[in-house]
Amino acid sequence: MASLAFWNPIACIIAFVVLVAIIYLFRSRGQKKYKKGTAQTQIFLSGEKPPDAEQRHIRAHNIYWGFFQALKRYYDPTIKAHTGIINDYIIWFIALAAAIAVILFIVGLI
Amino acid sequence: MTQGIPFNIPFLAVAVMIGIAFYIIISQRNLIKLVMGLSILASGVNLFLITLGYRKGGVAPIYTHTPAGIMVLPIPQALTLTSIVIAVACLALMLSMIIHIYRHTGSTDSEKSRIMKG
Amino acid sequence: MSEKARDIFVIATLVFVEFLVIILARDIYLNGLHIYTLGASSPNLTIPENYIVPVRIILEVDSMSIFMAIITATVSLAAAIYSLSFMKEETGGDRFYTLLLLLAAGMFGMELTGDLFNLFVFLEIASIAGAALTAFRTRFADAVEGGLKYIVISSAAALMVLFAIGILYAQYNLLNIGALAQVIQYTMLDKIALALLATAFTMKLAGVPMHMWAPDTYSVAPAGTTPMIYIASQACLYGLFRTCFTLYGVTLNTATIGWIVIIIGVLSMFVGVTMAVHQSDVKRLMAYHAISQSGYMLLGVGVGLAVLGNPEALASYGREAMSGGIFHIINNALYKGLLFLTAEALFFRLGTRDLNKMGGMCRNMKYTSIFFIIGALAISGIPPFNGFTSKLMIYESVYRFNPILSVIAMLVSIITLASFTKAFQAAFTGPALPQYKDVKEVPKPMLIGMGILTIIIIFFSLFPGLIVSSIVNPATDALINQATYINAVMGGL
Amino acid sequence: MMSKIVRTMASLLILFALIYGLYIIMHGHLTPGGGFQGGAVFASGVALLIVAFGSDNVHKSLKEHHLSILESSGALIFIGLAFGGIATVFFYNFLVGSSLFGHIPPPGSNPGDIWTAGVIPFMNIAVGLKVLAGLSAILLVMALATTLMEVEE
Repeated sequence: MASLAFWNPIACIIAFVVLVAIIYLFRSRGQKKYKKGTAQTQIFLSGEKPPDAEQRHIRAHNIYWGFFQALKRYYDPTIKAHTGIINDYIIWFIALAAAIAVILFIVGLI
Repeated sequence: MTQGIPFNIPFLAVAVMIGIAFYIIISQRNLIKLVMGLSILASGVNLFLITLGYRKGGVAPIYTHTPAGIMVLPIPQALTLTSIVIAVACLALMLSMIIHIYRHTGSTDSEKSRIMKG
Repeated sequence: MSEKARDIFVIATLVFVEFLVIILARDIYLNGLHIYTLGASSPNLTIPENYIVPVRIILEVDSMSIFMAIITATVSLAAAIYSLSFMKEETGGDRFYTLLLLLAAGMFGMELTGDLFNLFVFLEIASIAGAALTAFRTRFADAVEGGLKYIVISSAAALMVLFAIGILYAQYNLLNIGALAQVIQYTMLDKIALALLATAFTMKLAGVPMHMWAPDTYSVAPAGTTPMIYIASQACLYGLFRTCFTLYGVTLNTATIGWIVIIIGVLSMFVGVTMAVHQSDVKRLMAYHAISQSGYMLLGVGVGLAVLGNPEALASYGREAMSGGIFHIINNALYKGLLFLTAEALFFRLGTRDLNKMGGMCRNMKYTSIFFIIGALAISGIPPFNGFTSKLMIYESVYRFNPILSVIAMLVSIITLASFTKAFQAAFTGPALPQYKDVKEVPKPMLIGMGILTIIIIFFSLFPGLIVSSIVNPATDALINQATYINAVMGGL
Repeated sequence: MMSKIVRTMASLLILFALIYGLYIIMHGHLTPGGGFQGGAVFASGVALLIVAFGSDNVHKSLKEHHLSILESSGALIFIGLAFGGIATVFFYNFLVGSSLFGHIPPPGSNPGDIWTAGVIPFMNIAVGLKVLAGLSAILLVMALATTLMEVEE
C-alpha cells in the first residue's frame, strides 16, 4: 500500500524509547524527600480544609455540557428518535428496505 | 386437483400473511402479540418456500411404490423444514424471555416494560 | 473438578480451532481458495448426473472468508479466557460455555459457507446463541430486555434473508453462491431480493438508522461475550459484502448500491459518535462507538463498491479504500473487543456501569487502565496505533473519491477521541472515592484475556504494512475477483 | 388437571401418539418424515399429557435433566456419525454396502426395504432423540414456569 510505505516499526520503537527517556528525565528531577502517607500528599488549599473526594471529582455528566447545549437542536430530535421500543426498530427496518427497493427500481428505470 | 386454482393464489396468500405480520409487529405493543406477528411472518415465508416447490405434473420423491413420472427436487421442502425448526427455537427463546420480563417489570407491554432508551 | 475439566475443554477447543484456522489460512494464501463438499467423496459429485446445478452443501473458503475466521477465532479465544473468572461467580456455567461455543460455530459457519441457505441457518444459530448469552443473567431486567430485542430484530432480519433467498431460488433454482452469481440477471425481483438482503444484513451489523438495538444489547451482555456478539455483527458485515460483491458483482448497478452503502456508513459514523458522547453508561458509550466504527468499514468498502465498474478508479483509489475498510474490521475487532472487556472489568469490580458513579479507578486497577488507554488511543486513530493506519488508508483514498466524506470521517475521529477522554476522565482519573477504597484489580484470567488482545494490537501497530500485504490485500482481491469464486465451484461448466 | 373424561382419553391416545412418532422416526429414510417430524409428534404426545394431567404430575415422572441427557446423547450420536466418515469426507455415508442398513436398492419404484440408506436411519434416530427430548423439555419447563408464576401471585 502506498500510504503505508513510510511506516517503519523501528521509528515507532525509537519514538517510544525517546518518550520514556523524557518521562524518566522529568521524574528524576522530582523531590527526593517524597514519602507516602505523610503531610506531603495532602491537598493544600490556602490553609482551608479541601472538599471531600465526592465533591472534587468532576462527574461524567458535567463534561462537554456546553457542547450539548450548543448542539441542542441536533440532539433533541436524535435522542427522541431512540425510543427503545422494539416496534420502532422494525419500522425503521421496513422503511429502509422499502426505500432501498424504490431507489434501485427508480435508478433502473433511468 | 389444483387445476382449478390459479397459480398466483398462494403467492397472494404469502403477501397477505407477510403484510399482516408486519402490521402486527409495528402496531401491537404487547410483546406476546409481537411474537405472534413474528410467528405469522415465519409461516408466510415458509408458505412462500413450499409454493416454490410445486411443479405441475411432478411426482413426490418417495421411492416406495411411486407412480411413473418426473420427480421433483425436494430442496424447498427441506428448506421449509429447517426454517420451521429454527422458528420453533426462536419462538421458545422469545417466550421464555417474555416470562422473565413479566416477572421483572410486571408488564408485557413493549413501552411500559422498557428500561433502556436514548 | 468437573468444572475445571470443562474450562480446560473449552479453552483447548478454541485453541485447537485457532490452530486449524491458521493452518487453513496458510494453505489458502499459498494455493488459492478451498472447496469442501459435505458428504461426497469427490467435489465433482456436487453436480448429480443429468442435472447442471450443485445441490450439495459446499463450504467455499477464500481469502476474505478466512480473514473473518481469523478474527472470530482470536476474539473468541480471548473472550473465553476472560469469561473463566467471570463464570466463577455465576451459576449454569455448562450452558454458558455451550452457548459460547455455539455462537462461535455460527459465526464460523456464516463465514466459511458457500451456500446461501447455509448462511441463513448459521445466521440464525449465531442469533439464537447470541440472544441467549445476552439474556444469560436473567436476574437483571435489562439483560432480558436486551436479549429479547436482539432475538426479535435478528429473527425478523433473518426471515427477510430467507425470503430473499426464496426469491432467488424461484428464479434460478439455485442456492449456491457461485452458481447463482454465474446466472444472476438483476431483474426486478433480484432488486427486491438485493434490497431485502442488504437491509437485513445492515440491521444485523447495526447500521444507522437501524442501530438502536445495538446499545441495548451490547451494554447488557455478560463479560467476555460482548466482543463475541459484536464479532457476530461483523460476520453479517461479511454477509453484506459477500452479497454485494460476489453474489451480484458487476451485474448490479454498483454506483447506486455503493452510494447507498456510503450514505449508511457516513450516517452510522456521525450518529453513532454523537450519541456516544452523550452517554453516561460506559458500555452504552462503547456500543455507540461500535456503530460508529462500522461506519468506517461501510465507507471504505462502499467507495470500492461504487467504483467497481470502473477499472481505472478501482486501481487508483478504490482498491485501497476497500483494503482500508477491511483492515479496519480486524483492527476494530481487536481494540473494540479490548475496550468492551475493560468496561466489563469495571462493571465486575464496581457493580455499576454508570460513569457518573465512577472515579479514581487508576489507583485501584492499574493494568485495566493501561489497557483502556491503549484501546482508546487505537480507536481514536492516534498514531502509531493500528486504528490510525487503517483510518489513514480510508482518509487518503476516500479523499480522492469525494473530499467531503473524508473530512466527515476525520471529524468523527476527533469526536471519538473527545468521548473517550470523557470516559477516561470520569472512570479512571480523579480523587480516590471512599466507596471504592477496597476495589482490587480484576483476576488473572481477565487480565490474560485483555493482554492477548493488547499484544496483538501492538503487533499490528508496529507492522501494519506486513499485515496489509499478507492478509488484507488478498481479502480485497478475493472480493473484487468474482470470477475466481465462480470458477472454483462451477469448474468448466 | 382436567376432567376424568379427558384424562381417560388422553391415557388411551398417548400410546398411539408416541408409537406414531417413533414410527415416523424409524421410517424417515423411506417415507415422508424423519427425525424432526417424528420427534415433534412424540413431543405433542407429551403436550397432551401436560394438558390433561397438569405439568406438576407429569414432572413427577419426566425430569428435565433426564431429557437433557437424552438430548445431548442425540447430538453426540449425530456428530459422531458425521465424523465417522471423516476418512473420506465429513458427513460421508460410510455404511453403504455394509451389512448394517447397507443394502443398495434398485433405482426407481421399490417396495421400501428398511435395510437401506446407510447412516441416514441412525441420523434420523439421533435427530429424533434430540428433538423429542428438546421439545418435551421446552413444553414442560414453560408449563412449569407459568404455574409457578400463578403460585407466586
